[in-house]
Amino acid sequence: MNRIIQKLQEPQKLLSIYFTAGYPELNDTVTIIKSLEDNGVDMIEIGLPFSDPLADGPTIQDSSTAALKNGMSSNLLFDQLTNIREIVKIPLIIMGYFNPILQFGVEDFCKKCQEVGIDGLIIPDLPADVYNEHYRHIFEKYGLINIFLITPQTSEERVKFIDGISNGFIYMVSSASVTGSQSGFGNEQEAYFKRIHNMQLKNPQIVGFGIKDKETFTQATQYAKGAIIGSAFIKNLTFNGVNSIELFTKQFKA
Amino acid sequence: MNRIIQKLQEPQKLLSIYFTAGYPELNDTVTIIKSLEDNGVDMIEIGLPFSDPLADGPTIQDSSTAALKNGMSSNLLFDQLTNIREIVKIPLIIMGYFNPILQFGVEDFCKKCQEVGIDGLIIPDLPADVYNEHYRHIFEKYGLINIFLITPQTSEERVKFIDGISNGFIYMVSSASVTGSQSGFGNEQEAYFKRIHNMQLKNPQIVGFGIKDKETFTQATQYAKGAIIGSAFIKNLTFNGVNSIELFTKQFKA
Amino acid sequence: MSYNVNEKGYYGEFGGAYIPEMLYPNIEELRQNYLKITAEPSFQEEFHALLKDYVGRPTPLYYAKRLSEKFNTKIYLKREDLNHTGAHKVNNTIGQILLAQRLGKTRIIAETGAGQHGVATATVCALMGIECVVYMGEVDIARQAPNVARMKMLGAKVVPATSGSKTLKDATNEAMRDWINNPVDTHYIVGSVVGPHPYPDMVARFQAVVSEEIKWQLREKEGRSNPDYVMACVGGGSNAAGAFYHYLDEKDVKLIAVEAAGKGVDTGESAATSILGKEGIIHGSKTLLMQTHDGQITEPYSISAGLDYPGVGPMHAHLFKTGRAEFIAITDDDAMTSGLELSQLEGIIPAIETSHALAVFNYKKFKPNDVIVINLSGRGDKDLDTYIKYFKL
Amino acid sequence: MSYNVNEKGYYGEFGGAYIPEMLYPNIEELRQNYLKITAEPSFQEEFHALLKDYVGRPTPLYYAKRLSEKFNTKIYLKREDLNHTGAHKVNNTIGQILLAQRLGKTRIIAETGAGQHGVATATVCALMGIECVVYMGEVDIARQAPNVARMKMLGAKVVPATSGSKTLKDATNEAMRDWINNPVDTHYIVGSVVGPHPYPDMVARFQAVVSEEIKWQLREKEGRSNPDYVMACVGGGSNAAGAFYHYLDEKDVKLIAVEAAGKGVDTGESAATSILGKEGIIHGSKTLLMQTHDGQITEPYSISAGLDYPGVGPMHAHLFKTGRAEFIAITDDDAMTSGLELSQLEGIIPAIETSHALAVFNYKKFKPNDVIVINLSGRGDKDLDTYIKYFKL
Ligand SMILES: Cc1ncc(COP(=O)(O)O)c(C=O)c1O
Ligand SMILES: Cc1ncc(COP(=O)(O)O)c(C=O)c1O
Repeated sequence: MNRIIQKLQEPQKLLSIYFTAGYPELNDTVTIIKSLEDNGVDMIEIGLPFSDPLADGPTIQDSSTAALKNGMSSNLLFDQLTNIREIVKIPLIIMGYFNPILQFGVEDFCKKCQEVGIDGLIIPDLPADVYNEHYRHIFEKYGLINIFLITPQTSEERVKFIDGISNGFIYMVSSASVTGSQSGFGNEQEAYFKRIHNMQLKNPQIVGFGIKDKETFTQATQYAKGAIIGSAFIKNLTFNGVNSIELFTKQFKA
Repeated sequence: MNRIIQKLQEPQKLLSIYFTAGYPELNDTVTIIKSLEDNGVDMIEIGLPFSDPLADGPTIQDSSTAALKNGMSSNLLFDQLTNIREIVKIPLIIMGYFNPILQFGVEDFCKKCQEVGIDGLIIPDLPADVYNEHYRHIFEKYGLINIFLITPQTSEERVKFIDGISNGFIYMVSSASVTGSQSGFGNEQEAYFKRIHNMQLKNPQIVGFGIKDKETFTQATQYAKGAIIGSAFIKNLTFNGVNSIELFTKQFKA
Repeated sequence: MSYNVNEKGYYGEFGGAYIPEMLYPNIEELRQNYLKITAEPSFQEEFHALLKDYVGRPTPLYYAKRLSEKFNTKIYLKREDLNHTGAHKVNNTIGQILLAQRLGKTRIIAETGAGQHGVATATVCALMGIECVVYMGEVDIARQAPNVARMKMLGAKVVPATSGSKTLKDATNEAMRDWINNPVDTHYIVGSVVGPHPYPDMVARFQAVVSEEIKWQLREKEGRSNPDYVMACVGGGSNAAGAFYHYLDEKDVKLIAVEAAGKGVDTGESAATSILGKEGIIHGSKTLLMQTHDGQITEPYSISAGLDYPGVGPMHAHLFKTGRAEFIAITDDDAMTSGLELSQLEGIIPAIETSHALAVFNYKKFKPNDVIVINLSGRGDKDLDTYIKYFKL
Repeated sequence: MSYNVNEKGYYGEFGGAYIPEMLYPNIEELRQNYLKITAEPSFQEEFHALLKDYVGRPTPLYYAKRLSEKFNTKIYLKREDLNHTGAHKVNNTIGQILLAQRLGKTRIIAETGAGQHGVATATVCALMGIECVVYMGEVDIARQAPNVARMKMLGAKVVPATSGSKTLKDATNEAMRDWINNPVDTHYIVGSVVGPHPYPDMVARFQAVVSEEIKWQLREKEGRSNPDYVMACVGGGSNAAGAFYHYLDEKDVKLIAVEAAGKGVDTGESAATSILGKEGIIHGSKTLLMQTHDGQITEPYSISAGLDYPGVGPMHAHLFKTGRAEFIAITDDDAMTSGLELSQLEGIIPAIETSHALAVFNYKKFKPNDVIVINLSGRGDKDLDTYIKYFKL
C-alpha cells in the first residue's frame, strides 16, 4: 500500500513540511528529509525548483532561484534520493511545476519516482482535467498518487470532480493566494474549512498556504486531516540553518 | 537741400558707417558720430536697436541686445541727438525696424527726426509698397529720405519700381544674406554690381553687407557710389573701443 | 464683416507682409502661387491621399463621456493628437512640402517651439527626401527633449537659437535669417498662422481640414453640423484657425480662443497676447503682440513651449478686435491640473498646449445641452517630463 | 489543416490551459463567456465605436514609396502606430475592458514589456474609471521610461518585477500571482496571444481587426484583398496574429513572422523562440519556449523590450511547426539600422519591435511585383533614448 494512504489512516493530525530541494545548500536534501522524519514530521513535500514558480510567493521563489543557482536539477534530485528509502519511512511527495517534468518525460519521471521511493506528486500547473485525460494511467502504472488542489473559489461541482479523480488526499489551499502571503486565518477561512468538511468527501484534506505556527496549524486541522508548512519552514532554514529543524518542528508537536 | 542728396553729388566714393546707438556704452552715441565725422566718414547710419532684428547677423544682434540692456530707446536716442547738428555736418540716417517706429507713431517719429536733423531712414521691414501707399507723404512732409534695399534676387522690374519711389540712394545689399555673413566678394557679386550699374538708375547705389576692409570697399564701389560698413565696425568697437575709430576708418581712406 | 483674409493679405487691420526686401522674392513667389498651386487637382489629390494614408485622417470626433459628466455638458474632442507625429501641425507641413516641391525647392527650414512643428517638418522632409534644418530655442530644446530626438532620427538638423528668450520667437528670427541667406533653393515652412502674408492664410487653409471634418462628424453624431462652441488653445493660432475656419461665418457657433496666462496675466510672466498685447509688427505681420511701450518685443513666458510666443496670428487679432471670438487666459497651474484630469478621466494625455483649452471648464459654465468641440491639438508624450516633475508622480 | 483554436483551446498540439487550480475559476469564467459576450450586439457596437472614435481606426494602409523603391518591391505599411497610445496593443485592451465590465470586475491587472500594453491597459482603465495595476520588469522600467511616465499620468500603479531577468516573463509571473491573490474582483488583461486558453484566441480575435481592415484597404489600392506576403514581428505574437488572422486559410498569402535574434541566434543572448525553443509550458500554455534541457525557462535577450520573451503564442508555435509561416530572426543591430532607415526614408519612426520586421528586406529578396504588407505595430517614441544612444545622434 502506498505510504501516503497508510499515513492517512493514522489517527493524528498530519504535519507535512515543504522544502525546496537544493536549498540552502545543494546537498542538504537528504539531511533535511532525515531530520524532518527524526523530528516527527508525518509527510514531506520535496520541491523540485523551477525558474518561474508562478503559484509561489517570494520566499519559495527565492529558494527556488537559489537552488537552481546551486545546480539543482531533476536528475540530481533523483541521484540524491537514490537510497532515501534505506533511511526514511514517511511518505515523500515531489512538488514541482509541469515543464521540468514534461522535459524529463512524464513516464520517465514517474518511473524514476517509483524507483527511488516517491509516493506522490503535486504539480500545481497540471490541471486535473488534463491529468485525468492524458497522464493518469502513467501515474497509476508507477503507483504514484497525484494530488490536486482546491481553493475557496473552487465550485462545489469541481470539488466533487477532483475528489472523484483523487486517491490520496486533497491539497486544500487555505485562501486565494500564492504561498506565503497569509497572516492568520479569519472567519472566511473557517467557513470554507467547515464547508468542505461538510461535503464529506472520500479523500481527506490537508491544508496548505499560510500555516506558520502552532495556532494556524491548529486552526487548519480543526476540520482537516493535516496541514502543510512551506514558506515558514523555508524562512526558518534561511535564517537559522538546517540545524534548527528540531526546534522548528517541536512547536507543532507540543 | 537734404544733406544726403548734397553728399551724393560729391565726387568721391562715399564711406558710410553703421553703428548701433547705445553700444558699447549708452552714451557713446554722440562721441561715435563726432569721431566718425572727424575721421572723414561721409555718412552715418545710426542703428535704433530692436529686440528682434531679423535681417541682422549675430554681431549687430548682439550689439542691439546690449544697447537695449544699456537702456537705449527711441526717446533717449532723440535726446542724445538734440544738439547733434551743432557739431556734425555729414548726413545722418536712422536705421531701425518698423515696430518701434510704429509704437512711437510714424508721424511723431518723422517729426522728431526732422527736429534733431536726421536726413533719412532705413527701415528694412517696411516694404516699399506699404511705404509708398501709407507713409510716403509723412516722410516727405518732414523732409526725410526713405532708403530702400535691393538684393541680387530683386527682379529688374522691382528694381525699377524701387528706383522710381526712391529719391536719395538705393541700398544695394551685396548678396543674399543677413548682415555680417560675407567673406569677400566673388564673381557673382561682381556680375550683380555690374548688372545694376548697367540699368542706369536715377538713384545712385550704395552697397552694404559684407564690407569689412579696404579690399571689399574697393570692390563694392567699383560700380557703386559708396559702401556701408556695419558689422566690421561694430566688431572693431567691441574689441578695440571707441578710441580705435581713427585707426579703423583710416584704412578706407588710404 | 469678413473674417477671412482680403486680397492684400489683411484680416481687418491685421496682417500684411512687413518683410525686409531680401525676403520679397520668396514671399512674392508664394503669394502669387499658393492659391493656384493648391487648387490644382493633382495637388488636392496628393494632399488628401497623404492626409488619409500617411497622417491618418480623418481624426475622430470623440464624445468624452466622463469629462462631459464631470462638467455637466456635452464635450467632443477633435482628436488631432492621433495624427501621425502627434499633433495638428502635420496637416500644414504636408501641404507646404507639396507646395515647396512644386516650386522646385530643394531645402526646407522651419522654426519650432514645442518641437511638434519641427517634427512634422522633419517628417515630411524625410518622406520626400529633402534636406531639413529646424531652428529651436535653447530653452525649448531642453524642455521638449523627446521631439529633439525625433527630429534627429528623422535626419533633420536642429539648430539652437540662443538669442532673446531662447524660445519660439527667437527660433523664428533665426529661420528668417536662414531664409534671407538662402533665398533661392529654400522654402521656409512656417508652423502657424503667423508671419507675412500669405502664410497666415495658407496655413489656415491647410488646417481647415479640421473644421471640415468636424462638420460632417458632428452631423453624424448630433444631427447638426454646428456646435454651440468651438474651443482651442492659441499659440500662433493654427490649431484654432483650423477648428474655427468653417465656422467663422456661422454666427450661431461661438468661438473660444485660449491663451497661456503663464504664472498669471499680471505677473510679468505670461504669454496672454491678446490681453497683454498691442498692435504692432512681429515676424512680418501686423498683429497683436506683447511689447514695451517703446516697441521692443517682450519675452513671453508659459510652461508650454508651443504657447510661449509674444504674438498671435493676424486672423486671431481680428477675431479678438471684432469680438467674434472670446479670449480666455489660463495659467500654468490650471492647465497642468486639467491635463492630468483628462488623462485620468478619459485615458488621453494631452499636450500641455491643449491642456490650456481644457481648463476653461473650471471658469466658464456651459449648459447641459451645449455641444462643445475642443480641438485636442496634440498628445502629451513630449511633455511627460514636465508633467511628472510638476505632479511629482 | 486548421490554424484556428479548437474547442479545447489547442492549435494543433499547442495551447491549452496549464494553470494552477487557484486560477481555474477565473479562466473558466472567461472560457465560458468570452465568445458569448463578445458576440453580443451591444458589445460589438461599443467595441467598434471605441475603435473608431477613441482609438482612431481604421488605421491607414500606407504605400511606402521610397522604401519600396529602395528594395524594388511593393511595400505597404499597416499603420498601427497611429492608434491611440501608439501601438496595436490597444485593440486588445479595449476589447478586454469591455469584457471585464460585463463580468462585473472592478480591478484590472496587466503585465507589460515595452510598456505599450501597460499604457494601453492604463488608458482603458482611465477611460472606464477602473483601478489598474501594471507589472513591469525592472530592466524594462529603465529602458522604456516614457511609457512608465504615461502609465503614472493615467493613474495606474506600476509595480516592478524584480525576479529572473526582470523583464516581460517575470512581469507576467507577478501578474499571475496577483490574480491568484485577487481572484474575484480582478480581471487580468493579458497583452499578447499567450497565456492559458482562452487568452490566445481572445486576444487574436480582438487584434483580427487589423487583417480585416487590410483586406478591404488592399482591395481599394491593389484591386485584390490578398497580398503576396504579410509580415510582422513576434514577441508574444499578438500583432502578427492580428495581421495574419484573416489570411490564415488563404494559401496564396505567405506569412512571415519575425523574431528577435538579439546579439545573434547562437550567442546565448537571443529571443528567437521558434528557432531556439522546444515544446513546453510557459504561463499556462503549451507552446515553444526557450529552456534548458532540464525544463528551466531561459532568460531571453533582445534590445527590444516587447520581443524580449522566451515563449511565443501557441498559434505561432503551430504556424511554425506546420510551416504555414516562415520564421526569420533579426539581430539588434539589423533592427536598429532598419528603424533608422524607415525614419529617414518615410518619416516614420518605428518601435524597435517593428524595426525587426523591416530588417527582413536585407535578407530576403522579393519580386518587383510582390505586394507585401508589414504590420507597423507601434511608434518609436518610447525608444528614442535607445535609438539616440545606439546611433550617437
Ligand atoms: C500640441 C500643440 N498645440 C498647440 C500649439 C500651438 O500652436 P498653434 O496655436 O499654431 O496651434 C502647438 C505648438 O507647437 C502644439 O504643439
Ligand atoms: C510596438 C510593439 N510591437 C510588437 C510587440 C510585441 O508584442 P506582440 O508580439 O504581442 O505583438 C510589442 C510589445 O510590447 C510592441 O510594443
